[in-house]
Amino acid sequence: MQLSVRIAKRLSKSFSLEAEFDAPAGFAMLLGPSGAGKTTLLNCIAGLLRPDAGRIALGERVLFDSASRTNLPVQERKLGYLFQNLALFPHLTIAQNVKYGISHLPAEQRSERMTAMLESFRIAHLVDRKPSEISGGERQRAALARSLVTNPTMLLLDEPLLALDVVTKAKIVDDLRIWNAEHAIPIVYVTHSPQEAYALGERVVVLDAGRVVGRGMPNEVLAAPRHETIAQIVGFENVFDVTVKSVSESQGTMLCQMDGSLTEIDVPLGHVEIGERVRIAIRAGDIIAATERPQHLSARNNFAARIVSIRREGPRVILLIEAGVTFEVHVTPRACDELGLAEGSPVWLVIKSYSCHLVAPRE
Amino acid sequence: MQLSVRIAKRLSKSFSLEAEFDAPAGFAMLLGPSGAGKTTLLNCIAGLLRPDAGRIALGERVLFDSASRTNLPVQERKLGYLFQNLALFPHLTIAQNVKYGISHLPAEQRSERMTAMLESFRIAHLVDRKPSEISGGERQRAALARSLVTNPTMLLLDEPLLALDVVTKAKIVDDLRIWNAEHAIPIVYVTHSPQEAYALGERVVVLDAGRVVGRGMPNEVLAAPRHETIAQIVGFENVFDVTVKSVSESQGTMLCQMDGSLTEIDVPLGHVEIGERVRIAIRAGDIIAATERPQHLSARNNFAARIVSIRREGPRVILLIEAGVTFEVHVTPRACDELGLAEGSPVWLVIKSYSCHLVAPRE
Amino acid sequence: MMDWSAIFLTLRLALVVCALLLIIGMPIASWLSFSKWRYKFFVESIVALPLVLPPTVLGFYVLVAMGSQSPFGRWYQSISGHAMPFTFTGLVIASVIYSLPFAVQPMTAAFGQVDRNLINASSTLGASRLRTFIRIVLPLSLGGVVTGVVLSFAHTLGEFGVVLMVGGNIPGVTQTVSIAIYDHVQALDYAGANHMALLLLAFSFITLSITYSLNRRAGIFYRPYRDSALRPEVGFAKTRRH
Amino acid sequence: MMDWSAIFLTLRLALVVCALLLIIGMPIASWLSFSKWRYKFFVESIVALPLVLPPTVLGFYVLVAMGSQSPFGRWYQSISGHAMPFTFTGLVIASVIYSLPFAVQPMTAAFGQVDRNLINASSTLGASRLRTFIRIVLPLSLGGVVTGVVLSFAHTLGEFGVVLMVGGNIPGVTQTVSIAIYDHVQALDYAGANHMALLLLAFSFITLSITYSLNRRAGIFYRPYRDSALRPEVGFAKTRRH
Amino acid sequence: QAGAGEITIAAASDLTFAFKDLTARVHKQTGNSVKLSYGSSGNFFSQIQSGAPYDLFFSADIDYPKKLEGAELTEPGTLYEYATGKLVLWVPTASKLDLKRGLAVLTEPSIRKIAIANPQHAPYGRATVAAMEHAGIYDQVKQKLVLGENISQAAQFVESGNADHGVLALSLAVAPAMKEKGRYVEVPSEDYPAIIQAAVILKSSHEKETAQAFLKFIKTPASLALMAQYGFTILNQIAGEQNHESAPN
Ligand SMILES: Nc1ncnc2c1ncn2[C@@H]1O[C@H](COP(=O)(O)OP(=O)(O)OP(=O)(O)O)[C@@H](O)[C@H]1O
Ligand SMILES: Nc1ncnc2c1ncn2[C@@H]1O[C@H](COP(=O)(O)OP(=O)(O)OP(=O)(O)O)[C@@H](O)[C@H]1O
Ligand SMILES: [Mg+2]
Ligand SMILES: [Mg+2]
Repeated sequence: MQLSVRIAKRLSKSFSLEAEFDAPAGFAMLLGPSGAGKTTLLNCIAGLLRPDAGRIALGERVLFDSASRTNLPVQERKLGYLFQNLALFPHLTIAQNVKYGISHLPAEQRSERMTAMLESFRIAHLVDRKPSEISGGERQRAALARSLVTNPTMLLLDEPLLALDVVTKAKIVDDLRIWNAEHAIPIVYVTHSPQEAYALGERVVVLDAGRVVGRGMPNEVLAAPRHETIAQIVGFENVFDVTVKSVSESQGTMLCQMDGSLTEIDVPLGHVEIGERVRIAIRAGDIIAATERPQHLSARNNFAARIVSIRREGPRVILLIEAGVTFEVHVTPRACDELGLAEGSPVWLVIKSYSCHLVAPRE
Repeated sequence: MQLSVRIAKRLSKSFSLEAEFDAPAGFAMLLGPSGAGKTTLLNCIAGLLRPDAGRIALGERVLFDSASRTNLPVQERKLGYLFQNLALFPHLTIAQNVKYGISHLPAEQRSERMTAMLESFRIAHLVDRKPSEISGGERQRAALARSLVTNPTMLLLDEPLLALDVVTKAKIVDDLRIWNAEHAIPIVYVTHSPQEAYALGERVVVLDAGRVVGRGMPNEVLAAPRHETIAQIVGFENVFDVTVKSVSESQGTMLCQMDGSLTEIDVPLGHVEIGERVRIAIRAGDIIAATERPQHLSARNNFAARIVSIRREGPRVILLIEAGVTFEVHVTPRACDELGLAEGSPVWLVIKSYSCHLVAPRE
Repeated sequence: MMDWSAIFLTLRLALVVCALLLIIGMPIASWLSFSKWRYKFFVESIVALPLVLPPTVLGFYVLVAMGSQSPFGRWYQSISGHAMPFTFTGLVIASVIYSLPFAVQPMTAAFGQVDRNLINASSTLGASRLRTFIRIVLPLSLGGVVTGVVLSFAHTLGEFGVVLMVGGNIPGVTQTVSIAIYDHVQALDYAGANHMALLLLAFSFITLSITYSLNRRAGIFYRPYRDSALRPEVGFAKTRRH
Repeated sequence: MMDWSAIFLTLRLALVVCALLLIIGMPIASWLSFSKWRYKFFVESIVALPLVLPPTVLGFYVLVAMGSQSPFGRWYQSISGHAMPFTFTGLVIASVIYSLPFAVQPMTAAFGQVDRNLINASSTLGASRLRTFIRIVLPLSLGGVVTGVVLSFAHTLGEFGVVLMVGGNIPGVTQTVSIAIYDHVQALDYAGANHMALLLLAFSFITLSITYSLNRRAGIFYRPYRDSALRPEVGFAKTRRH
Repeated sequence: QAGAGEITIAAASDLTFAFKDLTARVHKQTGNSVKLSYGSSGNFFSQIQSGAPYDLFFSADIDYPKKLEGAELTEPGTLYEYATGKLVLWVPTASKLDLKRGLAVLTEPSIRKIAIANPQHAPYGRATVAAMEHAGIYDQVKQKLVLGENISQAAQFVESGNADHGVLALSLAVAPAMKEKGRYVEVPSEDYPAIIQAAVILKSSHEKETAQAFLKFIKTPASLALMAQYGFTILNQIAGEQNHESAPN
């Protein structure tokens, strides 16, 4: 059963959504910066917002089609929707909230299912509380339980693990994976976290300013981002604009000059002409810092540079290093100590061409 | 100006809060699993909940003291509070929301401050929208702006960067750091993310089940966790119960048998007797996997083991490896390829004694 | 001299009218709250009209509309065998018309305040519009609904002008307490009037007190943070300072 | 025969009473909503009492209480130089008492529905209780407040029994429209009664229509998701299916 | 035809006292029971037009029954003038006014409020205004008038001390509630048109015989005496009496 979405919806003068993607059974991770239109997209799929045009179908079932003027009411779409703002019923207990969507089942079965769900989310002891009497993360889990318990034909989760600590999050990610194995339905899962996208995602859709800017397997889309937004989402800390100076087809690289400096950098070949400007993204962890000029290295890019600042953040050290432009570089605390790095001290930066990813700029 | 808190508050039969900590000007990061009592603690400090007993003071100002029966009304505590549920005024525009707390200023100054704040949070274009007309992350930022704009004498932030993408988050973390440099006030900052704790925290308070279980500098508290909760928060993926078999004072280690298996492991010396049970935590990234029996290594613990599962998650590969007990081990994709690791294949695990952290178990 | 038949009649009338108003008023109120029809204000105004007419005048018009000189009155008489005015049924209909706005207005206001997010959530959970109304909208606006019921109950209890006109003050059939008291006053029998008025007052006061204190304890109305630990210190409440 | 003085008098009365009820009713309602006093239900019941008394009976008691035989009446006469009944002031006081519950009840219900989180947020932003009330509680419960005002305005417009008792039907001073119409009906001058009633109806209808349609357009009441893009499709509204 | 009958009488409010007594006697003597519905005659008129289930209508004036007769809603030939109303000038006991001056006393500046019935529709009100005009004081006292919906309400206004004077019906002035509280003087009946009160049996009545019996009963001398006790006397009787008594004047 596959969800296929192709819709257009104008929300305001400054924002309109135009999205197209398919999601077979399994997790489709929806990523994108704040305000990209993720919630709007889910609302359209759920039937809470009526698209201006397009078509939404789940397998054979057409949920919405502007051509045939079909618009299935929300109630009949049989979906689970975890709202970004949860929308727990404030006057009902957690138990009543969770059981709300399965009122057609016999009472016993209802309680069983509810308890199983809540236990797996570790909030079974809160069944008799009202939503205002539990903590933020507990509410999050209650809302998730409420949307899963109905055995929907499609699941829409808007940042379901938002307010949770690492442990609970990991536990629920596991639960969701198991749940999905049992229920082969499409799950559209909004998240800001590339970790979650990797952990759960069979496919990824990246939205930016209402447009789909990336779509495919997590590794394809996220590991080698072709769009600046994606690069930023997955934490490519260094994004630069460069101008193509020369192209070496044989090497598969091109030499580019970085905007605002004389520094030149070798990057993988792209479909661009000499003189065109492109944008490149480099992971801070992919840049090597050395205290002496590196020799006999395959890496093409070597820059003499100077350390601007050093900040330790837990298990890593964040260096800001100036080499015409400013690079963010991450090293381990041990490396930092062993190399005796200090603010103001000179270093060499080593960057492999293939660590530089060409990305399409945001508009 | 230092915030000092020492309070007790019973919320229900099953939950009570007893917390004590000091927070000088700067960020005090409040961590803890969902339901630990973080929001409850903030509510007590803000004056929205009246503690059963204790004392809360900000510098010379006593905000609450059960002994002298002092209880400053919320309005006079002059604090900024970002609520976990935001609590934006739904009938006011974003501009009106943000200006709400600075009505005493002249109109011009009010607009200036608001605009500056919103611009720095990249939501200046939304000033005239109502909270229901903007996205979740935009709401989050608007609420943050509202709590900062009043120049409070103390700031309480309940998961302020929750619904934000990595880039916006990084930008706001920077803004907060700059803001704090200008306003030397205590900021109590609730987060689930050890990254944020490292990035911002000058000190960390870890709460679990209503009790403070860790307190100090981020590196002290988080890097070498002394409590299971902390280990889990910062992502010590491996937590085991072990029984002390023998103690070697000279080596500074003790040999322990892992529960439910015959595997023995060498861990750093603790204040425990032979035969006692302790709990140890090991980061998945600190465990080395090798395809041949490692020789000439300082690491004391070498286990013959077998790979149970391999899962690639972005820039890392997660191995579950069985050696009497199951270890989670993280390696780089390249290492995985080079070693030719496959499900079912035998490996050796290498663990340094000092990678094993003794932690106090959760009750 | 206690006129028990008048008291029971009044109670019966108020209860029947109240029940009918719940049945008629809730659909109207929810339509008024949720409809997006352009000319809704027209219906809103019509529903509110009985408010502004003096009760006796309204009663007069109702009397004429129901009476044997009107087509409706003749039709009713032909199928039921008797005229509608001066019967309990007539009283009920007149009172329902008269009290309708008192039931509908608070309900409409309350329904309009219910968070659309929750209604959306209910729909995604497969609930029909009726179920959503009963399980979500109604409990969350119970304050307004109860206000509507209390106002219309009380309004019918104390109703005078319309009942006088349509009922004809026939003891045991259409003579309600308020009219009985009025008769006493007209007869300058102040003692008798006081007597009945006090009884009515005491009865009403006890009913109201029980309703309100029960509500306080059992929390019939949903209130945000009703018995949450956050309640005691809410900023709006007076904070003691010793 | 159009009795303009009665119409203006009635309007003036309704407006004055309405304004007074806003001033008196809002504090009472907000106290009733936010107080945590144990015996609050007692006050709630007392406020609701005028509801259940027949207006003429209430009017009679007010008449006695204001009259020169009562201490209050004598006191008023000694400071004002004239007796209170049969004056505009007397009418106003009687109508305020009579309409008080119609103003207070919807307001109390609406205030009680306001999310405590928002009140807390306002307090942490340094707002006094008054400011919180004016800027947060009031706008968020405007539906209820407007209902209270409309109900009490309309109730006063159509008020009959109390005014009849206390007013003495003095043209230009205490003769309101409802009493003027009643007099026409009593005098069997149905044409005159119809005339005035129609005028009153038309006037009320136009006023109400303007109020409601303005409100619809300008959104005087706050409604969750009022003009948000989510509004058009909300689950509760009928979803067309072609 | 003893026992079985039960009738409902629509009676003008001022009959309250008299009919309580009278109907008790009817019940005792004939076994018929009487349900009494008091109210304003104007209301009864509208209600009877709309088919109200009354058997007998005791109006406070003769116009309403006449109009009903014209509309053929009454049993022909049953119209009966049962009494003639009399106006009195009433003051509370404490008042020092000299009632002997008649209506003229109302021009005294110390008098602020005078309660009368509404002349627009109440028979007593019309009579009062006529009497005042006859005394030539109407324009002077016009501003002091407060109008009761009916004569009974005018009585309440004076009784409660809110009006200084009242022009009331004799039947009210002799009522126990008013008797002890004030003094009164009759307004000469030639000063105003006679207030003839009439009763009629309605065509829609199902108990016409019982109603006839009641009318018959009320015409008996004992009943007439009783009515007189309550301030209701029949015109020619009054005329006769007055002729005797006022002869010396
Ligand atoms: N009701 C509305 N009317 C007009 N514009 C709106 C409305 N709701 C949202 N928007 C705008 O549409 C855009 C997309 O909003 P949406 O809620 O879909 O974003 P999102 O991707 O879910 O963001 P987030 O991650 O912050 O939740 C935003 O720019 C927002 O300001
Ligand atoms: N009003 C209440 N009445 C009773 N218990 C409550 C109430 N509110 C919260 N609790 C309980 O108190 C505990 C602490 O809640 P709190 O909201 O402080 O947690 P938290 O640390 O903020 O969690 P989270 O990270 O999920 O927001 C939870 O177990 C919760 O269930
Ligand atoms: Mg969103
Ligand atoms: Mg919390």
